[in-house]
Amino acid sequence: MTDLLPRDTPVQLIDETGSAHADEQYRMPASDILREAYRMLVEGRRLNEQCTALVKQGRLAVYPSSHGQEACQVAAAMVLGDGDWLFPTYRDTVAVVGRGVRPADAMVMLRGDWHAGYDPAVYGVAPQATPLATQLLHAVGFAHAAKLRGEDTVVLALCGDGATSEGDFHEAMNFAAVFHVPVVFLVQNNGFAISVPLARQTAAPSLAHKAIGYGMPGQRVDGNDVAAVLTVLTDAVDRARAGGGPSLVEAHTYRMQPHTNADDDTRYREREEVQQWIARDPLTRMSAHLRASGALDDEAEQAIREGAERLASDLRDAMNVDPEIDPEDLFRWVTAQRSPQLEEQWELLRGEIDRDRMATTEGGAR
Amino acid sequence: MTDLLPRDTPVQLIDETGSAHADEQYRMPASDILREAYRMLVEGRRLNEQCTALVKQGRLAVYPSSHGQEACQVAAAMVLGDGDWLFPTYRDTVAVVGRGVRPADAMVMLRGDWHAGYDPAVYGVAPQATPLATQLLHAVGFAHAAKLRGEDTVVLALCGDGATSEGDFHEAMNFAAVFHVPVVFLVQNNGFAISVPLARQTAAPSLAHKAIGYGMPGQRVDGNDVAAVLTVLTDAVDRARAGGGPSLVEAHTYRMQPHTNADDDTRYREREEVQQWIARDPLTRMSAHLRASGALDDEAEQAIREGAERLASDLRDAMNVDPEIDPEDLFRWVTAQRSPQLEEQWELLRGEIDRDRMATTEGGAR
Amino acid sequence: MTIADVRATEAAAPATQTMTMAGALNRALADALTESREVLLFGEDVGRLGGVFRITDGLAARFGEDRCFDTPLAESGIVGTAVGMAMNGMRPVVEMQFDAFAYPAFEQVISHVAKLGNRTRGAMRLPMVIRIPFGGGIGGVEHHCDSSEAYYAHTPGLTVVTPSTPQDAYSMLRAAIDSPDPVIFLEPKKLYWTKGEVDTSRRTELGTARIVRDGTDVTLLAYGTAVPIALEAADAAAEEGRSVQVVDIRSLSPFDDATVTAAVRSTGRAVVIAEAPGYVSVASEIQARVSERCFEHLEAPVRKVTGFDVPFAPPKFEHWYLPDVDRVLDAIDTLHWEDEG
Amino acid sequence: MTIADVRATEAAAPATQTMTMAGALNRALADALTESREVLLFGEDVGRLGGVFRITDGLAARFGEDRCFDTPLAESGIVGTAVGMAMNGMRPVVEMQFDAFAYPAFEQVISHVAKLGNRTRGAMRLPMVIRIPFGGGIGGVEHHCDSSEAYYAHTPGLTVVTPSTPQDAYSMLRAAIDSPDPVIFLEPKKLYWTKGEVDTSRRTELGTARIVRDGTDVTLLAYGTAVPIALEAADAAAEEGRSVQVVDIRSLSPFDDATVTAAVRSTGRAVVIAEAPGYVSVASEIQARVSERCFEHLEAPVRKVTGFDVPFAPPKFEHWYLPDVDRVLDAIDTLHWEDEG
Ligand SMILES: Cc1ncc(C[n+]2csc(CCOP(=O)(O)OP(=O)(O)O)c2C)c(N)n1
Ligand SMILES: Cc1ncc(C[n+]2csc(CCOP(=O)(O)OP(=O)(O)O)c2C)c(N)n1
Ligand SMILES: [Mg+2]
Ligand SMILES: [Mg+2]
Repeated sequence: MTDLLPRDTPVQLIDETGSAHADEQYRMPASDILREAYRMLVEGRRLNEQCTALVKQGRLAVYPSSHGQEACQVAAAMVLGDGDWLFPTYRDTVAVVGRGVRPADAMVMLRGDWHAGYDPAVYGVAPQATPLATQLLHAVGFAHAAKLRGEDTVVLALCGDGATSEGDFHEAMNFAAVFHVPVVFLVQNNGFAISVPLARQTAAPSLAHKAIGYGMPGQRVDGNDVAAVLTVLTDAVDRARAGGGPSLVEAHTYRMQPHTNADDDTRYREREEVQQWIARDPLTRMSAHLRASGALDDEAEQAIREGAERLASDLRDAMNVDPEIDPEDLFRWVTAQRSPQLEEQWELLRGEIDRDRMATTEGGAR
Repeated sequence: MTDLLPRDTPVQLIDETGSAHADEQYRMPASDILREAYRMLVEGRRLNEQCTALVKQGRLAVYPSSHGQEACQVAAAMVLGDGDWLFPTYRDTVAVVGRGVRPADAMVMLRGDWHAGYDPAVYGVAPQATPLATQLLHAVGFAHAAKLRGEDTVVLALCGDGATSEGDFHEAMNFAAVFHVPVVFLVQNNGFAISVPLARQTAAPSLAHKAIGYGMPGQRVDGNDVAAVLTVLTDAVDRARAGGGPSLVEAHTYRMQPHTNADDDTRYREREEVQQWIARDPLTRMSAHLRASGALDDEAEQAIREGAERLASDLRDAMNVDPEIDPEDLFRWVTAQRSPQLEEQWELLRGEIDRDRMATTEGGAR
Repeated sequence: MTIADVRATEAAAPATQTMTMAGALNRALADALTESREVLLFGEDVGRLGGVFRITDGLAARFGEDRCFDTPLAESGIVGTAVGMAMNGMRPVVEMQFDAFAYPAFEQVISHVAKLGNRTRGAMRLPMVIRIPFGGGIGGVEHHCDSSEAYYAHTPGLTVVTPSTPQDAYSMLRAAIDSPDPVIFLEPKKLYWTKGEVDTSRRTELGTARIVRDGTDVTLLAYGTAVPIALEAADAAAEEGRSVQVVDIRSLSPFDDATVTAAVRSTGRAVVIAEAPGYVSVASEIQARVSERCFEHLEAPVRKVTGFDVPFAPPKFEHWYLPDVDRVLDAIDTLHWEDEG
Repeated sequence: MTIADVRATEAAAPATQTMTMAGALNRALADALTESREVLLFGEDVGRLGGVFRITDGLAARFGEDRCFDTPLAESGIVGTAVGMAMNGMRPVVEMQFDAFAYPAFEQVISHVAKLGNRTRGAMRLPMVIRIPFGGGIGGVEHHCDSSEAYYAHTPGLTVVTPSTPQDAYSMLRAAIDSPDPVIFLEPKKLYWTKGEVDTSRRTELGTARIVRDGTDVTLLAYGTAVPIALEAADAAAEEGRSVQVVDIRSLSPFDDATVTAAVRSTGRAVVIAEAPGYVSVASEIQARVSERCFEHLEAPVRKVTGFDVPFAPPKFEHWYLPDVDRVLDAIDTLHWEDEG
């Protein structure tokens, strides 16, 4: 029974210096997988930086960056197959893009063009969820439906350390375990829920210790070690696909930047702490490791950087074009069939818009 | 850390035959305490039977009986001191009465006279809660306030196995642990939430295994062994009072009767199962134990039975008197100061009542 | 003025039977389960027990544990997982055990059930039904008799309906399950055991009101448990020489303005009847829109007979709290009649 | 017609200062913490960070971690523990981070906060305040701009208020904290940074509306973010020769019928303005009760200018969604003016 408990220390395969450590339970991913992971890490980091820049330039309303958490993001995207589904939060843009969503489409909400910008079914990616922990239940229901139909879909549901305090987290874990559905819960424990540190979130030995209370295995992993996250998640996904039920993975990581651009993290954490985590950066250690093992040289690194730059400049280009906004969209999607009330209300708005347009053309006022 | 985990088997001090078993951690309560517990068990059983009878006679609208769970009820009442508080559910009438509330006052809700019938502050007993698990948060807040004021109040919060699935259970456990407040959570795991068996409620090794996920100790106890429940709860209450924080106790027990009189338990459980639990009845084993140890003889038993009969007949008498119902009460307690709207509405109702009264006197119709 | 019940084309020979409302709901669920593999029922005690009101009686046995099953006791969990199921091609029909016990699911209902279709520009719709027994009149204790329709009706994106007859219970539940959008299906528990004819080939178009009784002097606008009260009041008023029209609103959102406006214009007087507390209620909305849309036609202010603005009454106070025939007749009496003294 | 601001007797010399609404709220909390040991503040990020809107800025540092503190991230937990604290003699003031993030606490609010005093026949009252920043106009993404007042105002037992000026923000929050009953205190976040004079010796009696501007032709009934719009519309209408009265409803429950009815009777015309979706809304309630109570005095139907019945608009659509001056002027234009062509 205590095999449901996590280890005392998080699983780590590659340490901060880039050195590999053998683990008796978890295997190091193959080197081509690690190189691909590194490529995605670099792209993810670049995407985070680009988006933060776009906010400063006023092209995005807000961006909750996953700078520092890219190992979790990349691993989450990589471990899923085509038929699988990801249930991400507002912070998981890099994982969403990792699943194939065009960066500009992932930016639709943050840019204010609409609430979501990609077709979930095309990518196997649910809309990014804002109300904390609510998406975990959707993930469980989604997986349950797949299980009932006998499909082998696996669902990976993401949330933060803060979200584990919500009632919906509890209910999702419990439903998943009781119905034994193929869901992997990945908690990115980045130490903070906006300004609130983990100690105010839980008194538990670790968040992964919650798993046993639902009867599912919990595991802890160094969330800045992409190799470790990959292997632990792969293990969990494989188990889920094989009918072994849900599990909980807690990844210990750190949000290197403020909660969003609107946040001021100097109010609640010491610069020293932030500095310490720079040494644990998921990119540096992977690059060191790959270079040491000969899997990455200057040329390859160069190619990866160029790919990331292309991604960034494509995004910039896309964000410089203002999309057409159609006011009727306000009424178009509320229900499949528009109600007479919404028809009336659209008539009202259309009248106003037409009048304004005329006034503008004629130079008149109201 | 694993000292937060419960034992593999529930703590038991007195087995089904009445034989005592020494426990290395928990001590047998003194024999006068056990005799008092037995007296309360007998009274509790009698109260349950009387209330069930009152429902059949139409004097009570509904009664969720704790028949079979009296050991938990009695222990919950006994372990608390005068300044302590109990947060009970609809099923915990016996515990409420154990804290000194007049049975007839405890019956006000079930009789339909009002939503609650006693002054919580007089007894240290919150109103019996119906929405599941919600009262656990009240208990935590109550304890938190006491802690902030430096008082040594301990709060005992009750809920059922089904209620552990609610989000509020999770949030209450977590707040209690994070703020390290003096609350003891007692889950009466009676195997069912109405018709739904425990296996549909959780896949965990035990409900007490949830505690470690909050960083508090969890323990399991034989819920039909009043000695065991008393000692485990006392331990938890003492710890809480000494500043040791909250804990979770899971008592394994059984609801011998339907969920309420409105329920038909033949639809969802075998008679055999119910029969098996009769052998584990909390009263029989205590009586056997006390008689074997010489702490109870026929005379004492007789006195106890008579006390229980008096309690029952007092309740019957009280329930035979129809209380005065004042329609204005509908408007009296909604807010401290009655709003003009409620004033208007009471005027309307008063007009109707006056007219009806006149019509009745004059023998006229509307 | 449409009596908008439509005969389902796919149905075979008409199959009219006398049933209780509970029976009609059970039959609607059974027929929906039979017709589509996508339909699933779950909630608290809906499996072996058949629900505390027995609406799902026998369905787990007949359709199997995979299609009608009990969940852990957690309403947000029930609604939240239903959202996920609907995202993945199912048509979940979930039961909330009582009105007030749907509140834990409120965030899921408001932030997701109501909004996911809009959020994704229709890329995902949520064909799901949340069944909620509601209202009083059964002598239930606190939390068992709330009328919570205002919370849902106020929320854009939710279709909110309630039947008052076994026929509508059947036809509207079938239509709700067929709907591409989420439907809050409120079941007036006091009417569960009332009987009526049910033609299982009929569907009720959601969004439509129903003229239940014709009349020329005043229009009573009611739904749920208020409909039988309105009908009784209409009979009583007839004895006093007033011709009373009764409309069953039945679709609380969207609202059938066409039928209601025409009805009230035809009589010039209206009383709205509903059991929920009246303040910021569905009844207020009806009073407001009828007052505005029929302004030129009104002989008197639109009145409203509702529950008081107090927490639902304890059983012994219920008869004072609930709208009744006398209170409706009193309201009718205030409508500025020409024949007044 | 009462301007029901009352000067708090216990206050020393009047202390009038110019402040933002956010500053006034912060000051009200600080003054309440100073005056009573029973007052406690908690919620998400209200401690060190001072809240995402900085309403609790500096209070944790000044009053200590025991009196102003962060909780785990769980709104039902926040409200539920506040209930327990209030049961045990405290006066908790809790913050919900944004409107839509109060929904997880809905069950606690509806089933306990609103009902515990009534349940216990007043043996326990709940002197607690739930502060909720609400409404749009700030370009916020989904879930950050809901106007959720209808849910609360419909619920018997809750006092629901919203200020539109720094003075009311201060005076009403102090009154809310002093109230023996639970108060839902809605803060129009768009107005957080508007400035005004604040006299900290003033209290606003909850339950009272305020005549903000006198006028004789038409009455605008508004609250929250709609008040400045109403005032602007009144100015614009004045240029067209209409004399417009503006009432700040500010107490959504209970409702100040006396002031509102007298106001509308004096002009004979009314437009209700609010940002929330209009269906089954507080605006509907006002429209309904004014239509009924002022029936004989109305020259035209009562109109309503509200948000559309759609989920709150994405930032780029906000300007179409929100009521604005033009829409109010259009509504005024429909009020059957004698000078009409
Ligand atoms: C139900 C709910 N409550 C509050 C918020 C506001 N909020 C947004 S992010 C956040 C902190 C979340 O922390 P965590 O779960 O650790 O995720 P992180 O932001 O660190 O990735 C809060 C309080 C929300 N989005 N939803
Ligand atoms: C929030 C909520 N949902 C549903 C109910 C209806 N209900 C009342 S008791 C009950 C079963 C509770 O089971 P458990 O917690 O095990 O307690 P027991 O009745 O066995 O003592 C249910 C579903 C409720 N009271 N509150
Ligand atoms: Mg975090
Ligand atoms: Mg139980």
